Amino acid sequence: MIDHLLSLIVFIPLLGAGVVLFLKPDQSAIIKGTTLFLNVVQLLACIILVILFQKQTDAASITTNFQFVEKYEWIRLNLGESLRFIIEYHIGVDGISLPLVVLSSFLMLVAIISSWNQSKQVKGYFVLYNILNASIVGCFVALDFFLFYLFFELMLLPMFFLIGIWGGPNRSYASVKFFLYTLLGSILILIVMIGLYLGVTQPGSTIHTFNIIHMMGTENFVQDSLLRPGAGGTIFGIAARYAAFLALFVGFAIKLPMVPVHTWLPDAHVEAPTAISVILAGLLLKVGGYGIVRIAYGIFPDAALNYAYLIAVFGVISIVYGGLNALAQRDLKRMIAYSSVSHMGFVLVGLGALTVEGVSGAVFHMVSHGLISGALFLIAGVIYDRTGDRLIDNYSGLAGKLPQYTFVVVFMFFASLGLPGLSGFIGEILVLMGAFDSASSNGLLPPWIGVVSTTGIIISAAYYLWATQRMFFGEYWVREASWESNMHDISKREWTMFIPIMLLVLILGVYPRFLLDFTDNTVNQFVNYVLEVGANLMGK
Amino acid sequence: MTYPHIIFFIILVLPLLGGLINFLAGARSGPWIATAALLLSSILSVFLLKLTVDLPSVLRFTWLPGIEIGWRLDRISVSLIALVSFISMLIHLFSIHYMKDDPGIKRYFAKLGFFTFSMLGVLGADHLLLLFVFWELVGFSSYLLIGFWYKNEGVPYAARIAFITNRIADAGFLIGIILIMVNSGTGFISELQSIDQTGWWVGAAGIGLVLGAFGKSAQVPFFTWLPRAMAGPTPVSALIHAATMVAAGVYLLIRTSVIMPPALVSTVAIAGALTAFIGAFSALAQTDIKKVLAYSTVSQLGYMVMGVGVGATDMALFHLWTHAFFKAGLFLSAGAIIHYFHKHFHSIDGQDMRNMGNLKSVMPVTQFSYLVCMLSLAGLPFFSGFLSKDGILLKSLEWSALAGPWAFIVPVLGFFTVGLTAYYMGKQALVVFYGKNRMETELVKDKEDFLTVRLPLIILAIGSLGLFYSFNPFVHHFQILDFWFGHQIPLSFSMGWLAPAISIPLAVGGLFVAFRSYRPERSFTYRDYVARGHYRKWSMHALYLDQFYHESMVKAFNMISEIIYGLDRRFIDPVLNWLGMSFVVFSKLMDLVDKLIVDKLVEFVAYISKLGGDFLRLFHGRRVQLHIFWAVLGTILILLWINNFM
Amino acid sequence: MSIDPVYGLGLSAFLFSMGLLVIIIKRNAIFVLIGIELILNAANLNFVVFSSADPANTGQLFGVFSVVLAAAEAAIALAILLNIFKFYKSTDLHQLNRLKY
Amino acid sequence: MDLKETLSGILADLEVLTSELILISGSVLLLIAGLTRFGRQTKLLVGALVVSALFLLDNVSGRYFNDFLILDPVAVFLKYIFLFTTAGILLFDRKKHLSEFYFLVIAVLVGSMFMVSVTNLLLIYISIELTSYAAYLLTGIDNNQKSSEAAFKYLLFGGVSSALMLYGISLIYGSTLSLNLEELQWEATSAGGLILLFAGLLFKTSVVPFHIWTPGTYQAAPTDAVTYFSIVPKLAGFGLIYHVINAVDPVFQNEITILIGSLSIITILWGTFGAILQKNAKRLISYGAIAHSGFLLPLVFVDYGGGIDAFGYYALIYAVMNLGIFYFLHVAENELGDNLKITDFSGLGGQNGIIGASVVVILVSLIGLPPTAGFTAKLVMFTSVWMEFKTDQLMIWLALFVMGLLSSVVSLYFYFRIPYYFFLKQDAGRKVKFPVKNVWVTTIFALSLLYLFIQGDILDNFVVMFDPIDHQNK
Amino acid sequence: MMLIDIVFYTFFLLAALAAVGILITKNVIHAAFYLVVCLISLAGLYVLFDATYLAVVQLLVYAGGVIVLLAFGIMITNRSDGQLLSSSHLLLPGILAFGGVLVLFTIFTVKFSPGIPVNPDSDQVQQMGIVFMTDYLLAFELIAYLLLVVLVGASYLAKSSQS
Repeated sequence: MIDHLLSLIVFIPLLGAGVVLFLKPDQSAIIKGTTLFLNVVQLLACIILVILFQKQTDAASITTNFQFVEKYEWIRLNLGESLRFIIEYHIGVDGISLPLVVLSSFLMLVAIISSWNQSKQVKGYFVLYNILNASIVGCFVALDFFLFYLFFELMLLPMFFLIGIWGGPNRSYASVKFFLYTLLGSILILIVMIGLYLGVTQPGSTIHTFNIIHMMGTENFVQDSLLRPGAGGTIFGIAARYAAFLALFVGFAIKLPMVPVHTWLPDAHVEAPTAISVILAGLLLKVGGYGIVRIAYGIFPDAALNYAYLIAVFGVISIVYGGLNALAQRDLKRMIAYSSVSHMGFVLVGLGALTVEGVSGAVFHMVSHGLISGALFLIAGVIYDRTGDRLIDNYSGLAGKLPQYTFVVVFMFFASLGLPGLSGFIGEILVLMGAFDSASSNGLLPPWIGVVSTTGIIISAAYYLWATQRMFFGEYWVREASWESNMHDISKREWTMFIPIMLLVLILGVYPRFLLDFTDNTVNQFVNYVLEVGANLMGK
Repeated sequence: MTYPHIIFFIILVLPLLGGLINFLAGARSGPWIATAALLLSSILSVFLLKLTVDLPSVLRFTWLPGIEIGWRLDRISVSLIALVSFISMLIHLFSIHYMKDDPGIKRYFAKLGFFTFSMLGVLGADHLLLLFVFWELVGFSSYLLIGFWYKNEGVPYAARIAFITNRIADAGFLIGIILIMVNSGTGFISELQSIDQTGWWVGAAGIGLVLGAFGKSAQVPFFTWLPRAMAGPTPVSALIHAATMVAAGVYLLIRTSVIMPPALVSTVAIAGALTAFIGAFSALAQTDIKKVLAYSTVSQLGYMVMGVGVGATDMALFHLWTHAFFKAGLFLSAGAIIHYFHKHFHSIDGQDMRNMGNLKSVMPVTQFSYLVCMLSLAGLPFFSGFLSKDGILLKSLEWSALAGPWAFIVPVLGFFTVGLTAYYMGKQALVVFYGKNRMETELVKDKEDFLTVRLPLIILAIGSLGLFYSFNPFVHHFQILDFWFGHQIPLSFSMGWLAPAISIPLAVGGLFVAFRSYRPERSFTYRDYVARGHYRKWSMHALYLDQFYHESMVKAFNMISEIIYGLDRRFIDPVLNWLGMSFVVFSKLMDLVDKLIVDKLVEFVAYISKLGGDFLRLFHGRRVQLHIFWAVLGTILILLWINNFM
Repeated sequence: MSIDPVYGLGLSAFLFSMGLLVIIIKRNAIFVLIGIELILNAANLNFVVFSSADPANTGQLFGVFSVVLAAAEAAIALAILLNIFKFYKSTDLHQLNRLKY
Repeated sequence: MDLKETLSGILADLEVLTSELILISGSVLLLIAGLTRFGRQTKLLVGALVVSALFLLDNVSGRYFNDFLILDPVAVFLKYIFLFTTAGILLFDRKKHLSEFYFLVIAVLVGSMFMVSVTNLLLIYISIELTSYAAYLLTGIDNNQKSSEAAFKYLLFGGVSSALMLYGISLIYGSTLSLNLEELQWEATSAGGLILLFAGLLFKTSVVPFHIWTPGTYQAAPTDAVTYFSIVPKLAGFGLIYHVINAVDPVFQNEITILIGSLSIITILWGTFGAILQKNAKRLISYGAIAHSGFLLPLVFVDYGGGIDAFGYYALIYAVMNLGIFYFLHVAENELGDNLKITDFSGLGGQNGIIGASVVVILVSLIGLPPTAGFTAKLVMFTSVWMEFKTDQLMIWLALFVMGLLSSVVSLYFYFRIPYYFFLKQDAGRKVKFPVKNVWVTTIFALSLLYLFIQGDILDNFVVMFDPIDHQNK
Repeated sequence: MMLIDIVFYTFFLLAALAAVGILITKNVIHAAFYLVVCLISLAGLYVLFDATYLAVVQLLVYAGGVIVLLAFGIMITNRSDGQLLSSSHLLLPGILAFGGVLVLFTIFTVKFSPGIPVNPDSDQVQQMGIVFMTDYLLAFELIAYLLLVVLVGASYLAKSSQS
């Protein structure tokens, strides 16, 4: 059972989807019960995974660093005698993907609780929900590019319907926009996938493969392939490998949301139901970040080095642009969405720095942002469930009426703006140290990047405090008198959502090595891999 | 985990625990538990002082992979820990009386405990990053405490401004820390001497540290938040905005002045002097009792920073020590007065000095402790304030001789401020306690509760006497400094006598002028005192610095809502000018770009595909003969194309 | 019997074009059918002309098949025409526009 | 020439055609059964016919009836697809004109079976005419106003294009004096003749410029007939193009490749952009079918080894997809009435979630997104185009690659309008519940598409039967 | 040899004029008549090109069968008022198609290098008969099946249109 643990974690939700499919629509209690139970089982499996995961492996390089690897031949197709290719069901987990898997399983559990009183078409909702769960976890564990792409696309459909059917007023516009943006990204990734699999063969045979690890090895490339390192192939003028990296990067940056391609996020969040925007902010954005680390940086380290500065600049723009936009928003949820854009800018700066602190900061920030932004959207959900309105200016002085809610909001707002002692601060401090350190150690980023990203913490303080002041302090006043009736404080169900997240944020803030011990070894190898292999590939 | 460190952790955690237990316990017994916890922690800190006298104990642990941080308990930090916990205990005691009938008392004591915990953390931390963690927590707890009465108008705004100003300064501080950690390899304060100070980053790091210190200790560019912070409860102002938090900035400068380049140190000196002068000047025309004390705190902090700037770090620390006592005393007496007015004359504004008078008849003990602390602040001999302030002034005189022609401004400002301080403190004492009662109704006789009110006042008053430190006021060498900085060879100033010779006449003169214009029989004129006249208005509004910030940065935050709301409805308003406007416009422009360009792109694609659709309808019309024609035409074209190859 | 085949081919090209012209211009369905017959005959003529040069005479054989097929096509066309007449009460191609979008 | 010996040779060749003969005689039986009371069991009879034809179809290849009939694995594979599709048609529930309908369906089937296995000019013409005439009759069989009008238009268009083909054949015959394509020399009249021959072929496979008839006919003809037109004759047409090209292959020039490449690009774009505006559901799917012919055409043209395998792969998945989507439209028509607007679907998602989900899977497959077989088909197609581009460096292949990708993205826009209305739009009154049988059949189609994706290689050993027929050098 | 040329030219002109006649006339019945004239002249041409068998088949099938069919069609569909439909619509596309096709086909015909005509064998009929039954057997059977299909289909459609 142990060596099939990962497959178990991926396929439990699919089992859930199957079971829910056969239940009758009106048995909503049983539907929710099974989904909750299976998700708890999945979380337990993740915990076992964490226990058995060896922090310090004696692996030589990033490519042999994976644990719990499962590899079975899945599809073997041959197109004429010159092209035979094989697709494998190849999954595994290492220091970078383990935290994200555990995070996704945890947030999925929280989101189930938050969508507990979902009454509209419950059966359809939870079938799609389970499929979404499986595809997200699948993305984090897949080591075969085709399998990764399959899960990457499989994520798209449930999200489209979940936003489209159960969303807010003009949900159809938001879901279509979300779908088109992410699909454009995945087309870019598809092109590179085709280019890669045509170029890469299994070591010692002529069978083409989708295996990411083989793609990382420079010796597996076929002689005449366009993307072979050092072959100097060019498309429309720029080097093929660089063009491929850019395509991959843009594809994943749309998911990350980097600034110029982020406009789908606020609309999607505003329209999505609470539980779904928790998952959207908590997990889908991380798939983008993980994709950049695992695939874009992994397969094209030379291009990563070449464009590190550009990536960091875009990261900084995201930080400042996201912050400023959050400052100008009237809707609480839209403000939180733009704050996510700003926080993901930090991840980009961390990845651009390519120092050990920078990358481990980026990974840590992804996990902490997942928790914090999940909680923030639950907060927006709480006020939305009570009054159906999220405009900041419609409320004032809530602290008096809802003291517990105010405590949670202040806790989460300060966690998000990076108050030390909470996890947001650790991510930011590591990324900033990475940014400043890279100026001296690998010379990729100039110091001004670090300075400008530090201003990010000021802007985030500004919009969070301003929102708190307008909504929570001063005399108690709400726009419609009708809201008075259900202005009750946080219910027991909502507390069960907030307590675990707040505990985790506090623990990760006070003792971050609880998470960093897992990622430290892999990040070291990853940074060495990218710097060494990238440098000599560029040199060639 | 050495033995001293266990005790330190107990001291550290006790206030936090006290706060939590009180939060859970009832409104009656909760505050006492919290105060008891503080008492215990102050006793323990004295005991810890004895332990770490001979050798400082260091504890280090890896917090983040590759980054090692730690605590260091040397004489200075432990003595300050003792000071903070002692004063915090007194404040807790006083708060029991002051906050007796306030509904949020449990929340108040929890926040106070959290503040003390984070302040002790700042003092104990050795690594800059760990210091920064507690530094931010202190800022956060001050935000909570200032905004305690969040219902009153203006309070939440004051809290937000305080936090954001601190946050801006802390951003610079963070950059400084990271530069040091990254470039020098170590972030430990104790190892700062050993790092080589070549390289561009040392200057920048220095500026960062100074920025952080100035933000927290309310120096010139950043001091506007302190008067506004008076909106919080008075014991809070006493503890945080007088004794402890604001001193943290000075503590940081003292610890890290080692690595700062000389040019930076001299600018610090000038800034300190300037702050001292501006603080004193602004305190002249204030009518609110707490505002006067707030500006005086700003002025005294200016002295300390000046002390560090001129190289008298030992004197600056000593002034910090003494200032904690008498300023806390002054604030607590002001608190007692406000509480008295709040209890008996509910309608009248308890903080406005204009309707006070002859309070000595009603509150003898408060009047006594106020008088002692006031004299110590004014800097009369035989009082602790005189000793520390004169040390700084003496060093500034000596420093100005060496530092060059323009340096004389520092001592001049310093001495001039002594006079101003004496004047406004004298005025306040006379107006509040002596003269006739300015209110219509008669003063109610009410005996203050001994334990919670009188005891703290008395203790603080005694603390501000100069006896503990040295009998002879004119000697410039004190055992306490030896205790802190190790044995010092007494400097033989040639002009050792010059500083007291100038400062004592100035102080007495100031008091005399105050007496002359506000002596008991003429004090009735103060009733309708309005700041007319040019210099009074400037003083009343603290050089309009606050208004200036308000207009540019602070108001920008408020204006954001109106402007953006305006922008949302119509195009950018020609009214925009000021720096603040570009800040807002830029963020709104981003939003517009978001709406205009990117969304239009989606519609454009749909339009083009529609155009293609219409074009096709032309072909797939209804008349089949037309279809036949197009097909035949297609074939003809293909044939022609093939022909020219044949 | 030496007739220059070019004339035959010329005639077939002419007949083909005339047939096409009739099909496109005429509004009456019967005319269009006649047009189709014409162009099929033109193709037939071509076969005959070419088979004169072929000893195995396969062209002529193809012609036979093509005539039979043309007849079959005419039969189907008329059957469908009857149906159309039942619904539209006329053979005017302009009225055949029920197939809107 | 000894008469007796040739006759015995012909008799020997006959048993190669056993499945076709069974079908023809069976269809006659069908007619007779139609008259008697066995009328109700016609479907059963047709099913038996198809199954027996399947068994008798053996994977033999060679040249029979002195080069009139040429069988090769491609032809056999396509025949398998045709028989599967005919079985698929039986699933559609039809009430009127039962026996005549299936008689004509079998006629089209036989015609297509011959189309894929001949390269003799005469037989090409006859088999195309047979398929076309049966198709015209099928279109007009439900003699309501719209279908007879569509039949007449279809006939006119078909008549002209077959006349053009006939003229082309006469020119080819003129230049080579023989009906065998392999003897074709590459010079003026025969080149013109070949192009005109292609006119007839392009008509059958609805490729630009001979595709204009498709939307009108697909909209008006009965849905099960339309399903049949969109699969069997079209794939047969591609099979025929493949054989014709292989026959004249040695004289082939790059210009013809560029011509066919640009034709397929125009077809793809025409189908994609035409579909965007459509309001009628069947017209929308017909434009989609045009786009798919644009994808199929280059595959028969790619001359590197794997090309025809990719064609076989794509053809089978195309058949399953079309059967699925047209079956759904057929079911929807029975419930919602004729002339199906896309907006008529709004609000159905509520009660019948399962059929909605399976329609989504089929549409996703038509678009070519991963979890369905459509993605592997497109992947295989793009790979072959890429490999072809690498071998002969013609820019047309790169253009085709890019245009194909672009149209896949745009195709998402119009294909997803159906589920968009199905799920996202609310409709006030109408309570529509699809009968369970239809729901199950649609789900089977959807599941088979998912299964084909997951178990990609079962197709592999099917497709591996191809070893491209060895070109006899002239 | 003059006689042969005269006969050829008469048939040639007859066919061409008949085609023009079909184009010009608005009356369907005249058009049918012109078609008959054209078919007969073509049959004559076939004889001249030694395709006597085909000429006979042409006369029988076409002149006999198809024209009769057309006649029935005309009689059924020609309504009593005999209003003649104006012919000139889609003139421009027609002209364009006509010109294009004419030019192209003449190009092909001109480029075509005709083979040397072979004098005919003794009797084609017997030779054709054998060929039908041996080499072209498959085509023969297929055309038979096709005719059956058309017979059934057309009659079914025609019957249902009457009911």
